[in-house]
Parts: sequence; C-alpha cells; structure tokens
Amino acid sequence: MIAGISIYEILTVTTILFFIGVYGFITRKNLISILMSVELILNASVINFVVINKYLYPDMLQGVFFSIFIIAVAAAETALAISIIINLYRQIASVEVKDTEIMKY
Amino acid sequence: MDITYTILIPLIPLAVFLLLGIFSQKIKPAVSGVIGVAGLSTSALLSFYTAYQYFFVHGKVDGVYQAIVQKTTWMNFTDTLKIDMGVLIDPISIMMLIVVSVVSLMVHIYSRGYMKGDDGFTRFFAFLSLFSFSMFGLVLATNLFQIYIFWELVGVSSFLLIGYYYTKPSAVSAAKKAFIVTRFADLGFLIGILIIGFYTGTFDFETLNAVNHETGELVLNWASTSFMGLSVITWALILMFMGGAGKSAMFPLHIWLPDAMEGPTPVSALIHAATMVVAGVYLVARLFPMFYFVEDGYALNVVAYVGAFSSLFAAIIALTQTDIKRVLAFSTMSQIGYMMLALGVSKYEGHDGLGYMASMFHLFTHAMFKALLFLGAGSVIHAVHSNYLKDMGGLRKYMPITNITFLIAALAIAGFPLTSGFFSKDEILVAAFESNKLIYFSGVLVAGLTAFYMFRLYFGIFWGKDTKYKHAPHESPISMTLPLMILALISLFGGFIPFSKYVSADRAGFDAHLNYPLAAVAVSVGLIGIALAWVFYKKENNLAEKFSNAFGVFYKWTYDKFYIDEVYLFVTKKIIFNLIAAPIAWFDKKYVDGTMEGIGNKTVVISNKIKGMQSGKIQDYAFSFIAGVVILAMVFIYLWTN
Amino acid sequence: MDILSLFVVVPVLTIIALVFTKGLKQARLVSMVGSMVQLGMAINLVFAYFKERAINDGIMVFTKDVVWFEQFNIHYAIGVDGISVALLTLTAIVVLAGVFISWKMPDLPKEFFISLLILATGVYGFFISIDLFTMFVFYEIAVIPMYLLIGIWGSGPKEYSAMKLTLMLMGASAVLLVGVLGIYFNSNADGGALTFNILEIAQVNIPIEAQKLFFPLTFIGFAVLGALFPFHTWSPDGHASAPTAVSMLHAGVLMKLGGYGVFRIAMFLLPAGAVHWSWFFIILAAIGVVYGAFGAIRQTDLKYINAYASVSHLGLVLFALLTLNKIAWNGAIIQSLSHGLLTAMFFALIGMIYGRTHTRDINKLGGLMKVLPFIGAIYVITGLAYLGLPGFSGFVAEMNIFVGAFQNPDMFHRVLTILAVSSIVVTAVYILRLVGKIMMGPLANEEFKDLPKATWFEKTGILLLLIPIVAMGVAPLWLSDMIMASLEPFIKGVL
Amino acid sequence: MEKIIFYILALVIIVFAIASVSSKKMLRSVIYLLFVLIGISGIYFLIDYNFLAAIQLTVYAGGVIVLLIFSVMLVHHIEMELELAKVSKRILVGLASLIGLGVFLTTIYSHEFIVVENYTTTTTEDIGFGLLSYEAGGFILPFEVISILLLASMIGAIVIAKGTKLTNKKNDTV
Repeated sequence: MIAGISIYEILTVTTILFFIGVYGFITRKNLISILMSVELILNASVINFVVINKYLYPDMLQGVFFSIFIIAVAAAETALAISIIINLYRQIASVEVKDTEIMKY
Repeated sequence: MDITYTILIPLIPLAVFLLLGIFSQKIKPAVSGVIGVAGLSTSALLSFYTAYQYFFVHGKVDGVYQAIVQKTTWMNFTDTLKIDMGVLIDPISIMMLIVVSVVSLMVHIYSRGYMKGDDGFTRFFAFLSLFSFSMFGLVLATNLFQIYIFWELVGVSSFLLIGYYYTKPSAVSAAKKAFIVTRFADLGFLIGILIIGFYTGTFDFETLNAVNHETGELVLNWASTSFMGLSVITWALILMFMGGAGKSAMFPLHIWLPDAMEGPTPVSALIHAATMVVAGVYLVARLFPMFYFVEDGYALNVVAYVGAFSSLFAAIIALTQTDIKRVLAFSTMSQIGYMMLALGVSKYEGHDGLGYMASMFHLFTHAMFKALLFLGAGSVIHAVHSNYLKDMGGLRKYMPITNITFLIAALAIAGFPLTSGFFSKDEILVAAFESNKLIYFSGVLVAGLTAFYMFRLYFGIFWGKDTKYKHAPHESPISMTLPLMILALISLFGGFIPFSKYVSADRAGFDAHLNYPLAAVAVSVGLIGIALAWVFYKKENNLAEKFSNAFGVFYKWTYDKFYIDEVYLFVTKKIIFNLIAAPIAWFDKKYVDGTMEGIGNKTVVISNKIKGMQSGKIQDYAFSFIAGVVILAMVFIYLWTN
Repeated sequence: MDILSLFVVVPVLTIIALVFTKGLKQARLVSMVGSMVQLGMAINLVFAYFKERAINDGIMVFTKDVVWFEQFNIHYAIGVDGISVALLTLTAIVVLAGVFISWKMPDLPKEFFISLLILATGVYGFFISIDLFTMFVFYEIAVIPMYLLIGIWGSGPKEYSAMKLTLMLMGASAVLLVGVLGIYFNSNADGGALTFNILEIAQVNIPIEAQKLFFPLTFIGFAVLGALFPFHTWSPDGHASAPTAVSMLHAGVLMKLGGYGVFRIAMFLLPAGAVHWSWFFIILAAIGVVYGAFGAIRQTDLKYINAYASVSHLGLVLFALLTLNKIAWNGAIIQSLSHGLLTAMFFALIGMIYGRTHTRDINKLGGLMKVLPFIGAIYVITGLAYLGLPGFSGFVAEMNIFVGAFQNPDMFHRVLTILAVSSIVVTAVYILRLVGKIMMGPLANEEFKDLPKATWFEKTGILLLLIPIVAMGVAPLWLSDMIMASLEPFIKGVL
Repeated sequence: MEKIIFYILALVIIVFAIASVSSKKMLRSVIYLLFVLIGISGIYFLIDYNFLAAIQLTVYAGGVIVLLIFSVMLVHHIEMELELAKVSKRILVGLASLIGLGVFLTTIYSHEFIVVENYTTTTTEDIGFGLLSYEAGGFILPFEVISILLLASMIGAIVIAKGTKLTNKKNDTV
C-alpha cells in the first residue's frame, strides 16, 4: 500500500494505460508494434491484479500469483508471436498488417 | 331453301389452297394452274346456281327477298354473345358472290398465261385460292365477327400477293404498308365491333339490321349511352366505317393502294380493283339499316362526305400519274368513293333507296370494267415490260384485242351511253342530286375528270407517239385475251340487267328509270373529258406539257399525290419510330433495366461494404469489440443508475 | 399410380434413365421417348378429363391427397381442372418439341437433357398441385435449372443473363413466399386448422385486410415470372442468352406459370384483394402490353424482339386476368396456351436460323425465304399467327380478351382496353418488319446461298407446335368450353 | 514522499506509453515501452511487491524487450519510419478510447472500495510457499501447467522461427 495514494488513483493510471494499449493495438500497422500494445494492456491488468490484492485483500496472495502467471504467459506469447513474425518476414519480407491479408476472404 | 351446299363455295378454294400450299414443291406449275381454275370454276358455277335459285325460284317471299341464314357456333363468349360461322344469303351477298367468282375465275385463267414461267407459279395460285376463299367467306358472313375474321384473312392474302415478288424490296415494303395501314383501320373496325357487341349483345347482322316497319326504326334496343354528344352506336358505326375506309382506300387511309400495284397485275385486277377494295362498301351496305336509322344517319353522312371527297381527290391525282397501274389504282379509289357517296346519300324505302341500289350496281359494273382495265394493262405490261406511259404508244397496231377491250372498258368507266358504267353512274348521280347538291356537283366533276384521265391513258398507250420497241410487242396468248373478251362483253351489256328489281335497301325491289336530263349532263361532261384527252394525247404533241407547266405547283402537288405519303412517313418514321419506340427502348435499357440492375449493383456494393467489416484484421475486430463493450457498458450503466 | 402423379414420375424416371446413358444419341433417344410418353399421357388426360368431368362436378378432378409434412399440414395434394389440363398438354407439347429442336446438342448432352427434364418436372408438378406449399416447391424446382441451362449452354453474356434471371426470379419467389405464408396463416379465419390446400382455403373467408395485404405480394411474386412491367427486364437478356430449347421452354411454358399462379393462387384465394388492387395492376399490365410492343419495334436481335413481344403478349394475359371477367379470363388462358406455342415456335425458328447463319442481327439477315423455303414459310405463318390472324390460336385468345375487357363499361377500363387493343397494330408493325427484313428482300449475304435445308427432326418439332396452333384457331369451341366450365368457381369470389 | 514518487511514476508510465504507441520510429517505440515497463516495476516496488517488481524487470525489461529489439533489428532498418493509420481512424479510435476511459473511470469512482489499511511487505518466501503448496488454495498445479506451457512455447517458438526452408531460391526475387 502506498502511503497517501488511494486505490482510485492507481486504478486511474492503469485504466489510462489500458486504453493507450487499446488505442495502439487498433491504430498501429506493424505487427511488432501491435505486440507491444498488447504488452501495455497486459501490464495494465497485471497492475490491477496486484493493486486490488494489496489494497482490498492484503492477507491473501492470489493476485500476486496471477500476476506471475500472466507475466509468464505474456512472455511465452511474446516469444511465440515474435517467432511467427520472423517466419512471416522470411516468407513475405514484411511485417506490415496490410501485407498479411492473403487469407482474408 | 336449303343452302347448305353454298358452304362449298368458299371451301373449295380453301381446299385448293391447302393442296397447292402443302405440296407446292411437288406439283408441276401447269397442273397447279389447272387445279386452281377448276376449283374456282366449280365455285363460280355454284354461285350462279345459288343466284338462280335465290332470285328466280325460292328467294322472294311476299314480294321481299328473304335473308337465308345457316350457321353454327364457332365460339361462345357468354350465353348470348357468341361468334357464329355460317352463310348468309341475301341479294347483296349473292351479287358479291357473282362478282367475286366471275372476276376471280377470269383472273385465274388470265394468270395461267401471265405468270407462265414464273418460279412461284404454284405459290401464286395457292395465294389466289386463299384470297378467293377469304373473300367468299367475307361476303357470306353472317355476323360482324365472321366478317372481321375474313376481313383479316383477305388482308393477309393481299399482303402475301402484293409481296409476291418478295425479293424486290419495293414489293416487300408495299406489302407491309398495305397490311399495316389496313390493320390500323381494322383497329377501328374491331373497336366498333366490340362496342356493338357490348351494347347490343349480338353480332348477328339479321338481328342488328332488323327494321320495325311500323315505326320505321330499328327493332334493336340498346342503352342510350352517349359519348361526346353522339350515341355510342354512332361511334361504333363510324369506327367500323374506318375499317371499311381502310380496306376500300378512302381518304386518308388510301396510301397503301397505289403502292399495292407492286403486286402482279392479275392480283391488282382481282384484289385491288374488283373485290377486296369494295369490301368497305360491302360492309356499309351490309349494315345499311343501322347506318341509316341510328341517329338519323349521322354516320351515313360521314360515309357520304368521305366518299365524295375521296373520289374527287383521287380523280385529281389520277390526272398526272405516269405509271399506268397507279392511274388505275387512283381511278379505283375514285370509283369506290363514288360507291360510298351513293350509299351515303341513299335512303331506305323503295325508290328512295336508289343510292343503295346504284352503289351496288356500280360495284358490280365497276368490278367488271376495272378488272378488264387492269387485265388489259397487264397485257400491255406483259408486252412492253414497263409500267410507264413514256415507254408506250401506238400499241393498237400490235395488240388489237387488248386495244378494243381496253377501249370498251374506258368507255364504260367514262359513262359512255349504253355501256354498263353509264347506267350505274347515272343512278348514283340521280341519287346524289335528290339528296345533296354539293355532292352531286362533285360527282359530276369527277365524271368529267374520270373520262379525261382514262382516255389520256388509252390514247397514251394505244395511240400517240410511235415508240420504237426493242422487241416488237405482240398480242397476248389466248389464255389472257379470253378473259379480256368475256369481261368486255359484261362491261358492254351489264348495264341492261334490271338491277333494282333484285337489289335494294329494303330488299323489296323497285323499278328504276333513267333520268334523262341528269344523264345528259353526265354524258356531256364525260364526252368533254374524252374530247379534251383526244386533243391532248391522240397525236404526239406538247399541249399537255404546256398545260402542266401552266399549272406548275398544282401539277407538282398532284403528281406527288398531295404529299400524303410524306405525311404518313413523317408520322411513322419520325413520330412512332423515333419519338415513341426509340425512347421506350432507351427508357427500358436505361431506367427500367437500370433500376433492376441498380438494385443488383447496390446489393453488391452493400455486401462489399459488409464484407469490408469482415476484414480479417484483428485490429478492426478489436475496435468493434472495444466499441461494443463501451457501448454495452454505457447502456448498462445507464440502466443501473436509473 | 394415378393418372396425375405419373406426370411427375415419368420425367423423373426419364431423368434416372438419362443418368445411365452415354453420349448424345442415347441421351436424346431416351429424352424423346420420355417426352413422347408424356405427350401421350397428356392427350390421354384430356380425354380422361372430359369423361371424368361428365360424372364429377367438383372444382378439381382426379384429386389425391397424401400428407408429407404433418406439423404444418403440408400435403402432396393434386388435382386438375380444365385450365391445368390445357396447360399440362401445352407443356408436354413444348417439351417434346424442345427435345427435337435440341437434337444436335453438342456440349454435355446428357446433363442438358437432365436439366431440361428437371425443369419439365417442376412445371408438371406445379400444374397438378393444389397444395400451396407443394406448388411452391415445384415452382422452385422449375426455376432453378434455368440458371444452369442458361449459364452453361447459353451464348453471349450468359453468366450475366443467367444471374440476372435467377436473381430476379428468386427475389420474386421471396415475395411470393411471404404471400403464400400470409395466406397460410390466415387459412383458419373461419376456425379449423391451418391448411395449404387451395380448395380448402377457397372455402375460407380470409379477412379483407389480410387479402389487401397479401394480394400484391402474391401477385407480384408470380407476375414477375409473367413478365409484368416493370419487372420484365430479366426476360430479354435471359432469352437472348439461353439455348434454343430453353428459350422455348422458358417463354413457352415457364412464363405461363406466372399467369397460372396469379390466377390460381392470387386471384382465386384472395378475391377481395384482387378486386381491391386490380385497378393498379391493370395499369401496369396495359402499359406492359403497349410498352413491350413498342420496345420490340426498335430491337435488332431476333431474340430480343421476341422477348419484348412476349412481354407484350403476356401483359395481355395479366391484363385479361385483372379485368375480372369470365370472357377475358377464358381469353387469358387461351392466350397463355397460344403464346406458349407461338413463342416456342418462334424461338425454335430463330434457333434454326441462328444455327445456320450464326447471326441474330436482323440487319445482317435478309432474303432467307429463297434459301430456306420451309423455315421461311413457317416463319411467315408464325408471324401472322402472332399478330393475331384469324385461323390461328392468337386471334381466338385476343378476341376473347378484348370482348371480355369491353364488358367493364367504365371509362377507366375503356381507355385501357382500347390501349391494349391498339397493340395489335404495333404488333403487326414489328412482326412485318421482322418478316420483311429477314425473310423477304434480296439475299443479304452471298454466304447464305447454300444454307442447309430443314432436317426431319426440325420439321417434326415445328409441326408438333403448328398443329395445335391451327387446331385452336380453327375450332376453338371445345377448348374454350373446357376452360369456361372451369372458370365458374373463380368468378364466384370476385363478383 | 511516496506520493510524489507515485505521481512521477504515473506520469512516466502514461507519457511513455503514449509515446510508445505513437512514435514513428520502431526502435524508439520499443525503448519507450521499456521505460513504461520499468515505471510499472517501480509501482510494484512502491507497494512492496519486490519479488514481482524483480520479475517485471527481468522478464519484461530484460527478456521481452530484448526479444522485441532483436526482432525489430531483424526486420527493420533503424531509420525506417512506421506507417501510421489514417488521421480519421486515429481520431475515431482515440475518441472511442476516451469514451471507454470515461466509462471505466466513472464506474471505478462510483464504486466504494473497502480498503484495508496495511503496510505489510510480501516476502519471496510467502510467494514461494503459496505457489508450491499442495493444500487447498495452493497453486502447484497451475504452476506446473505454466512451466509446461513455457516449455511448449519455447519449443514452438524455435520451430516456427527456424522454419522449414520454405523460401525457394526462385521465389527470393519476388
């Protein structure tokens, strides 16, 4: 618990972060950038887990465990995503979203 | 009187037509000619037999010739309204039977010579038989619908025969024109029939024409519906007269007749001079009691004026034409106008019905001498291979029989005393004189003009300049001259038939006498015409040319037939084709189809738009998702807070 | 097997037999035999009908009723009256003629004949059904093969035309289905169960409001197939692209489904709706009559001319139906038959001409009478019959229609009637223009000099069509009596 | 004191997050992300989750960012500018995000959180026991599952990134 900082302020920050991630996810045109935006979203939610755990149920640790799991899954996801991106780059020499629409229709 | 056998009169030509038509490739031309002539001879004999039986043996009951009807139902509309097929024997139908069968037989015989060597010989005879069948059916019709049916059939036979030389574009377009113009007129006829059928509930001539002798009115009753000031029945009669005017080439529906001369000359003689073109006259005569009694003969006045005007109009045009067949065509139109005006001025009872009788009489004599004129012209054309006056002249030396017979016919049409035309024309003029002076004077003028142009023709062909011919013309074979001679005999002596005894409006018969003062006027006018023609055309001289130069514009107008054709051409080409049909086709393509297509295209566009939403881009989905979540959240918040 | 079900069974058997054939010769032989059996059955049916009618005065005879979907009370209910007997016979004739005309089908003959017979099956089924739903099913069966027939065996922009035709007809059936369901859900207005059976519905007094609502839907649904202005545009393109036999069958038979459906379903079941709406649709129909005729004047493609002529002539059918008058109805049915035969004949002839000259542009054709005397003569005869010459079926039909239409004495109907009557002149114009251009005149092209003459199968096909045309035209009484007797139940609802 | 640090951290996080999603240069964007992640770990430190902060630093700042940087280096030129979305789209999405933000914040602020005052420090030991406990509420099973997932994703990443030699010589020029 941070002295002098209410849960509202922290949640405000995470919400802002979350929506920045959303904005990035939708507007960016590069696969890696999209991935980064996903990281932002994930991080925002991780903070929420942690903060809510800390502020509301300090004698439990479930929030922390979930944050760890999320971080782990996020890392795995990032690794896989980047490998896919690299493979894609080898195939079509581009990581732009607009070039990856072959399977669209 | 049993008249069942009369059904054979039309059916024999029909059988001949089917025989020749179906086996046209297999039958030798000579054989088909014989079959055609034999078939028609039988019909002609039957017609004469019927005439004898009717007029002299059975027909007259209580001093009035009875109409004998035998019919069978052909189609039912309602319990009362139906179309019958059958035969109706009365004086005028018998007279028409005689006219049609005689002229048709003559033309059949003549054609065996005239058409010799033509590769459509069999087809020609088949069509002639078809025409004879239709024409017999028309004159024997018992009701309006039957007459309409055969009316259409003669129209189509006429179409086929005008277009007989179907490889010639001019013949094809003439045939087309004839059919379409008459078809347009028939539209009026049909509407007239429909009106009559609706308001009177019958198509039968006998019912329609029945006259109540006590009151002097039609027996028939109809709801006195009126339209634009006239009763509907008057309208119907005028519309039916429109049909008749189309067939009979009355102004302004006459334009097809001159062009119809593209057909072989025997056809012109049969169809476009003697028989089919008088169908309109026959129709009016057939419905004469209706015309006369409905609304004091308003419709009949229309007939009279149209007839008078047409006769004058055509006679003027005939003055300047150079194609001999066209001169004859306009002359036909003029003479039919005569018949129409005679009907128009006629009354009903006894001697007052002189016009009616004169009209029928003139129909009869005209058929004979006009057929003769055409066949004579055909003989000339056969000899010199040209239709134009400028290629002819001095032919009397080469073709004596044609010369004499043509002269007889020309005298007859000019009303030379004691020829057949003299009697019939005189009676028409008497009838007109007694009823309407204006029409009378126009009639007299036409008589003079007729004499003039006819002898212009005669002198132009057989006298005048001595043309140098490539091949010396020679007299036609016997098969062609024989009909000429027979018709010449009838034209000479046909006038002595006591016609008024047999044919009259009230079918009772009366005695007609020559009206000497009026006859003298007519004859002298005719003689003046002949004399003028003698002066102008007997010897080769340039009087005529000077004369026509003096009249300049007027001459040009008449030569171009008062530009009626051009007016029609303008209406059809410019208005119907370019102002109606073309915009409709355009409208159809552009708007009607465009709308339908537009609906289709819009669907594609919209579906493309929708397809665009399904873009396959996670980002777009995410956006929709987020937007959706936000909206839902807002909705829920709103719901919860309230 | 009852006499009517055979009409569906025989084509199906023929199709099954066709599946086992190899090559053109076997396929056409099988189809010919099948269609001949069909025609024989149709003729037999006519006689059987007269015999049955004498002892049975129900609206429909030879009825039979089998439930095939109980929940919704859908039956396989069949039965015929004079109208359907006449149309069945027409179908049999046109199908057989179509088989003869397709005697030399070069591509995929087996599949072609199979599609053709599927179409025929649908049409037969449609005419014998008296259950709305079953009828609708058969209707769809008849419409769908058109897409294949035009799309695969057609010419020109065939995919486009096939698509357009199918889409427009499908759109119409969607509207129609709504109408049919509307009727269905109102069929218990007097109490009792919901039913699709036409005869049962006819006894029910469907509420006036429902009739007013569903009549236009049902009417348009069928009338699109009957080429009602302004929904006719599928027909010119469809006809122009379709192969000959398909054009024949389509214009000759399939388009009749429209008029028949309008009559049998829309007007029979929703008489009050018909009375309420007739003024509106009759205007459309009358416009269609004149409009189609004028449209035909300007076309240069033989098939387009015919397609527009069909719009005009079928407009007359709808016009006659909407005058709500027995004579005109009689005329409408005869006109359906007559137009079916005539237009089939026209398309057959066009197919023959096209097959020989490889052009349908009338400006490139001319003087064919000399080289093709048989085809030329028949063409002229057909043309004359088409423009309503007495002695042929068209005249009988038109006169019935006109006399019937004239029975409505108000000014509105008078004007429309005269408008419709005037189409006979315009018809004469385009028919004669056509005949004059392509058959008469000098030979347009030296290459046409040695065109092959008509073959026996072509002649057979043509004569098959010509004989009934002439028979109807010369002796219309028996036919018109047969139809007239069947009109009684219809007239009751409307008057 | 914590208050100020928190505000600084929050400012850093938000500013660099915005910079990260709007920068045109790829590599810079990644670096901005790094700052965001470090800022987040700062927050963890602030609320006494030191272990979590360490993980955040090692896994994210250390692992993921390096991975990202490498991949960026592989597929991008340093100077390459990123293509941005259409202005209209950016505005639209931005608006939507703002609205969403508003909605979320109203929800958050309208909710009464029952905050428990505490300043306990969660030790690594606590976390270790919790994660590996067999008892009810223990997280041993998820822990094992996650470790298998990690292994699987590692193998998967290698397999995918290595790729079969799909690129034919001929197609290279394309």
